[in-house]
Amino acid sequence: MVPLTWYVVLSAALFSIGLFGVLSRRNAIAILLGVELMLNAVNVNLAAFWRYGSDLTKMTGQVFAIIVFAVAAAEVAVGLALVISVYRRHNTVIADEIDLLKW
Amino acid sequence: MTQFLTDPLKVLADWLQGLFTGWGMAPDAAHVLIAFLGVFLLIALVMLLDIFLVWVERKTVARFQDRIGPNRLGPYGLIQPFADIIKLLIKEDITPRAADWVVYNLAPILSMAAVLILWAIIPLAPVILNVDLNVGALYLIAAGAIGTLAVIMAGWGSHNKYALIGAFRQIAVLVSFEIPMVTTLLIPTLLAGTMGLNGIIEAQDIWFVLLSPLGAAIFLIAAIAELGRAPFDMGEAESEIVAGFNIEYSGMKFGMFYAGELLHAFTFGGFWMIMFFGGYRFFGLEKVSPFLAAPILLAKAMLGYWIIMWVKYTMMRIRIDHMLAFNWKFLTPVALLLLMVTALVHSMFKDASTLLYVLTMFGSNVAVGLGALETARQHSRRQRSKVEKPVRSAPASA
Amino acid sequence: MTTETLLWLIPLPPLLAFFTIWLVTNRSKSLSHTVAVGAALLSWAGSMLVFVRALGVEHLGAHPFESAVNWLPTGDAWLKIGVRLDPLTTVTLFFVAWTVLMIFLYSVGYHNYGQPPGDHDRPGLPPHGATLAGRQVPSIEPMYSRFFAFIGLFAFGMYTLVVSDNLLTLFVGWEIMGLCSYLLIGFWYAKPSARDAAVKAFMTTRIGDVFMLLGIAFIYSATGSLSYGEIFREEVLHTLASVPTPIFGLSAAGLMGLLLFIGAVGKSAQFPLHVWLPDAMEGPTPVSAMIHAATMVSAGVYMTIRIFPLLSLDAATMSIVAFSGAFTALFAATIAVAQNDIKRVLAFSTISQLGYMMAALGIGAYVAAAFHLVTHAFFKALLFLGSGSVIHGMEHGVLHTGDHVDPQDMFNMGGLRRRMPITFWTFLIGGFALSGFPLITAGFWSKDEILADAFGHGHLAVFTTLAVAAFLTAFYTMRQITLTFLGPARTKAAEHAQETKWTMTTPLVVLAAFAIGYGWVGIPEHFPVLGPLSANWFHSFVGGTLAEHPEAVAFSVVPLLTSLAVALGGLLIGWLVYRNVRTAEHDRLQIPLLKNKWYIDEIYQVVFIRPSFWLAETLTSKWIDGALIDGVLHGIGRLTGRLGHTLRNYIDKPVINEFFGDGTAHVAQWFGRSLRPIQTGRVQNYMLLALLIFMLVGSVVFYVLLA
Amino acid sequence: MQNEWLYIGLFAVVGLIIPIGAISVGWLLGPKKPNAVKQDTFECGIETVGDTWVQFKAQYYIFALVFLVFDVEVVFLFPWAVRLGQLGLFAVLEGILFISIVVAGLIYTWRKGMLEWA
Amino acid sequence: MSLQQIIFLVVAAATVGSAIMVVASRHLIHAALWLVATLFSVAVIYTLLNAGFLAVVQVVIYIGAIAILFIFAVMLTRRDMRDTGPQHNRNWWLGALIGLVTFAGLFSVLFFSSAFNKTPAPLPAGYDAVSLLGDALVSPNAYVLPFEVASVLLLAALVGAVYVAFNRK
Repeated sequence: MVPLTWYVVLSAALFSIGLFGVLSRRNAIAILLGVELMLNAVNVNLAAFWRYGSDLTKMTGQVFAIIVFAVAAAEVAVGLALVISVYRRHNTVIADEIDLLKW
Repeated sequence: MTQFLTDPLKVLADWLQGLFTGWGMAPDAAHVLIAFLGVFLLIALVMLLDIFLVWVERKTVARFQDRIGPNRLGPYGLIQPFADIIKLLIKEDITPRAADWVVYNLAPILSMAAVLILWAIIPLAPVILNVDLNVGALYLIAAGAIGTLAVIMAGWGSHNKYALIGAFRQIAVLVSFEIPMVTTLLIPTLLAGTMGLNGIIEAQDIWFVLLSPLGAAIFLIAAIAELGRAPFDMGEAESEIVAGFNIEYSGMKFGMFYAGELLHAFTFGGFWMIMFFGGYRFFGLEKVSPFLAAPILLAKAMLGYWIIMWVKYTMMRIRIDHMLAFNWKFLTPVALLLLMVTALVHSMFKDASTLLYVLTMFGSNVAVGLGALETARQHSRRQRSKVEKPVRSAPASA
Repeated sequence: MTTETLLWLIPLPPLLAFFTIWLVTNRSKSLSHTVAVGAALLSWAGSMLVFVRALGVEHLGAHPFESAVNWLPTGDAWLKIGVRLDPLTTVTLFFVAWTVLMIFLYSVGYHNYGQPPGDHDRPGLPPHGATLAGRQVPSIEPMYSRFFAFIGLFAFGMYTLVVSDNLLTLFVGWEIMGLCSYLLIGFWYAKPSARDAAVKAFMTTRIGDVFMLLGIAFIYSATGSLSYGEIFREEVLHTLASVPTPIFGLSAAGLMGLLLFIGAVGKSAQFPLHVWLPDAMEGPTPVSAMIHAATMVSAGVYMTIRIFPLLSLDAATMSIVAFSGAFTALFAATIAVAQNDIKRVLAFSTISQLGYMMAALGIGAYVAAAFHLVTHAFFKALLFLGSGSVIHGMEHGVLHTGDHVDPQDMFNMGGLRRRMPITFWTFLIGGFALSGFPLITAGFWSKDEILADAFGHGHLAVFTTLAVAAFLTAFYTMRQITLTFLGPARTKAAEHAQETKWTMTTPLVVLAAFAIGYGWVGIPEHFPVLGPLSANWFHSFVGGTLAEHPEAVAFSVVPLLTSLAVALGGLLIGWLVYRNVRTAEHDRLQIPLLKNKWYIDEIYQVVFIRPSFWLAETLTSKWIDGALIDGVLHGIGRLTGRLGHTLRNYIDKPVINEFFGDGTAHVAQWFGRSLRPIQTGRVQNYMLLALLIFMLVGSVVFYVLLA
Repeated sequence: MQNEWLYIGLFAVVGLIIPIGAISVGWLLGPKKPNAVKQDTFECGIETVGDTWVQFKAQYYIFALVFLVFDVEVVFLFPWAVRLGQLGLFAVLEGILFISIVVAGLIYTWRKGMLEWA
Repeated sequence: MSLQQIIFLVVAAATVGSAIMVVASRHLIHAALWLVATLFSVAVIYTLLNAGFLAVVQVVIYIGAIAILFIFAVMLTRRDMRDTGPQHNRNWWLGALIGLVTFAGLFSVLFFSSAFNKTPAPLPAGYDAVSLLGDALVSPNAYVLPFEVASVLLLAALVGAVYVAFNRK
């Protein structure tokens, strides 16, 4: 059988890749893609810990995973909406050019 | 011999298992190999059925339109579809220069695969369950998601205005109508208390269509939209955007889309029957032998398919805004309302006498349906009156 | 219905009223106030029912009504929330219910219900009055419904805070009230002063709340629970008292108490966080009464009384509380002497009275504090509503005469005694209660008990301070009454002032009744003559809240005489001094220092606000970024440039230029480029920086500190 | 391991192999005489003008948005529906509350006129 | 090396590879499609964990909805669809560094800790995760609160996003 370590290492890798994407992509949408990767990494962990947990009748892991799904959906919806409205106003989706935080 | 009649797959499987292990193969590997063979066999049969569907479709449409249809090749033109296949095969395989090679070529494959994997969970008979997944209903939607992906890949990959527009419309329709479909899928789920298709069939001592006729109707409508067939064929509105997302496709790739659509229609007919019309069940006949059960299901599926065709060839295309408005402002609310009502009534009356239970369920469905229609009628009447005679403000101070 | 269920239900009506008014009825004024007052009435009825039932229970303190439900799964345990009815809750609920109901009723009249809409009234501004048949009459508040929605929410917050059995829900109600005070102080948001006042109030209380939240978190982490029943158990308290903390060598209990107390300081406007309260007068008067008398500021004291078992464990904390309280009492009283705005006087007197309660708590006079909290709530609400009534009458006069004098300046009033008799008598009662007029008024008993405790427990410093404060209180109260009601009218507006409607006078009468009568439930039993007549019900009842019942202090004649002296003396002197002061110029007490509230605001301006601006603009932006970083980079550039210039003769030019000059220039540029993102508003850079720093700190902590 | 998803995997594999096979067969049998016109973008014989990726209406996004939300909602509802029979009225009411909360969003969108196509 | 392990390694490789392509590919649409690939392989991972429900939900929500949303968004912000400029900002190397450090740290912690080196208990017979999930979601002393809060979250997301994206000007 596959040891738990493999799963957590896999999710760690996913997470780091997503982090890199978030930090270094220029396009705001691409940044959101990175965020998705990170969320998936989290979910893999949740599922894995559920499966390898002592008590399989405790569904905490899966419940949380589903909540994460909902959160991801909300995050994408609002995030992309923001990107779109920013694009409408400033006609760009390049994160470097969106420095509204300065003001 | 009798066992072969009651449970052929097991017999075959045991026999092959013995055979392979006899050849000195590891039991596991043998098992996998057998499974593979089984899957391959099933899918081959499905493809054959698909080819046959081409003939059915052409024949039916001809009849609808008061023509004869294919009748030259073979009896009733039965050989015709094979001719079509050959024609498609020997066409030149073109990939437009501007297209994105990978995406463009991946699209038709995916759209075919999305349909084929649906067959993984169809229980053909009590003993031929294929895979009895405990999340069958959602699996159906998941496969649909792959199909959606295929459409968007086709539209974007072929780098063509019409294709892209078509794809976008198609997606808008697909995603919109997915909601009422899933909602109505929830109804058999909660009636049967499981998502597994076989469980749903087992639970249908009373066909669910009696318990939730409205649900069945909504599911059918949504399914037709999911298929992107008339009256919901926005994606490939020939008269407006030539052929929509598969405009750039020719030869076998187009064939894939085409065959995929037919098979998809047939499959959805099957699912309709499984969800609401008791699947392979037919007054206990299915108990006798799978050789009886599977044909029952296929016949039912063919019936559903025929209804879908009937709708397709008798209705005209609906404008996209009407279509979406219809979905979001009518179908979805009604479906959700129906879901709530069904849940309530079910949990209240499930322990009552069967007759009462059935009557209340049926009655509540009818009530919801009529109420919704009435509301819609009032609303549309108001709209029309607004358009027809605009209210003129009386010149009081003039 | 069981008492527990009732407790759960009490806060709900105002909340529902809020949503109903906000979502449904905000178009219709009459519906809105009907809903609001109706809701208040429901809660009031519920509270009274609960109160009566509570009286029927023996040893309520020992076994209170409690019910709790699971709220959040924390791991395998649950964070519970619930309701609790012990004596303290009971008495608090009593006065909250009454005052809230009265204020709701009062608001109807105060916002000119039934008057025509104004000629040029805008939402966000006080009504200016409308012309009706050629005469100027008051006009109805443009945002009438909104006001009732807000105070509904406010009442919900208060009820929640009172009935809750744990610090979490208490804090929730607390914050709801914070929000509402913000909304209500800035109710006339078109007035810049109101806007600023709202922001100021919000910010100032936030400071306190942060500490309070810290305290709550500390308690939760220490005890793993937030409900009073859990925290105040003997063994828990014992452990808390024994655990030391690194801060000022306070015990854990002391630190918790202190943190929570700071929260209370912010909420009940104690020095040094009192600055928001006077400005909060920008709100409509019912709001002032609501915020200052009945609910919000009392909430701070209520919370402090709640956590008294925790506080009392640490002598240091206790003395801090005592002295800050006493100081505030005196300090605010001195300021109140020199204010001319009728409402500001009351605001400062509120601060000083709250200081009284804090001081009482600080010296361990648990019951006295609670008692004064209740009585003060009644008569201060009465005073605020009375002042509101006065202002209202004055506005009427202003509109009538048309000469636009400030209707809140006491030097524009005078002689209102005849114009508005009901207001005058009720105000008089309230004022005497506030200054502790002997024997009949409630204020006397509560204040006297505090003084007696202070004396009895031998805190002479506190005692004297409070005595002086009491004297000043009586003095400025009499000053206010004299200026406002007695003597001849100073302006034409005052002459044409008019008594207000029944919706406003009824609350005054009711509250006046309490301002007198409520004192009699707390007459100390050792008091000559009266003591034996009435058992000290309040003391025995509320005292039961604590684990060990506090015994009443032995009667001593000194504090009694003191309070008599200060009260009567203050009143007398006040009257003598201001009997014939016509204008503000003749007032000899208009000392700038007092008038400008000891320049506290200005000090804050200088000490906190300016520096933060300076830090942002000059230090960070100009010096560090501009001078330091750029200076370094340019320095390097210039240095290398000169170096190249001197060396050019000896070494091959292109090498030098290529290598040193441009090379280092590039390096410098590169430095600059990669340093600059610190200033750009790009989310990615921020995140990058945050992560880098996090990793740095984390590794340091992990490998250096923990290793 | 006996995991039914193994068979699903097999189905997926075969389901991919067959169309790939079909298409590649077509590629083998078909003639290969590419020329510029054949490989050009097809617009009924007219030269394509301008950019393919035209700007799309925000409406598409709005609909996708509503769809996304309801999709997630449905996912929450499936376990609920499965257990409904055993859980009784309380669970039913929870589910109804859940649905109605999300429906409120639909109504908001509708009332704001964001479901209109034009 | 059992069959399952082989499958896992293959899928994991696919996951990581496609994930890298997501953050690396120049073309946004390709990035999105690669993301779909990643999500799909994650779904397969779920099936390996016997979390069939999660797998299906993953496909339904992520591939069926979120990926679509992404593609729509790309199409709506058209100007950058084939922007040929650099796809990574100036401090991409810092990002890479942080990513690597994170991974190294996590790896060193996870891989060498014995706590994770365990194999799962076999599923009990007739184990139905979905019905357990149903119970957990609606039973009052489990996760009914998150369940309802999720609906509020969805409502907020819908209203907020629609409002932001839909400024009629």
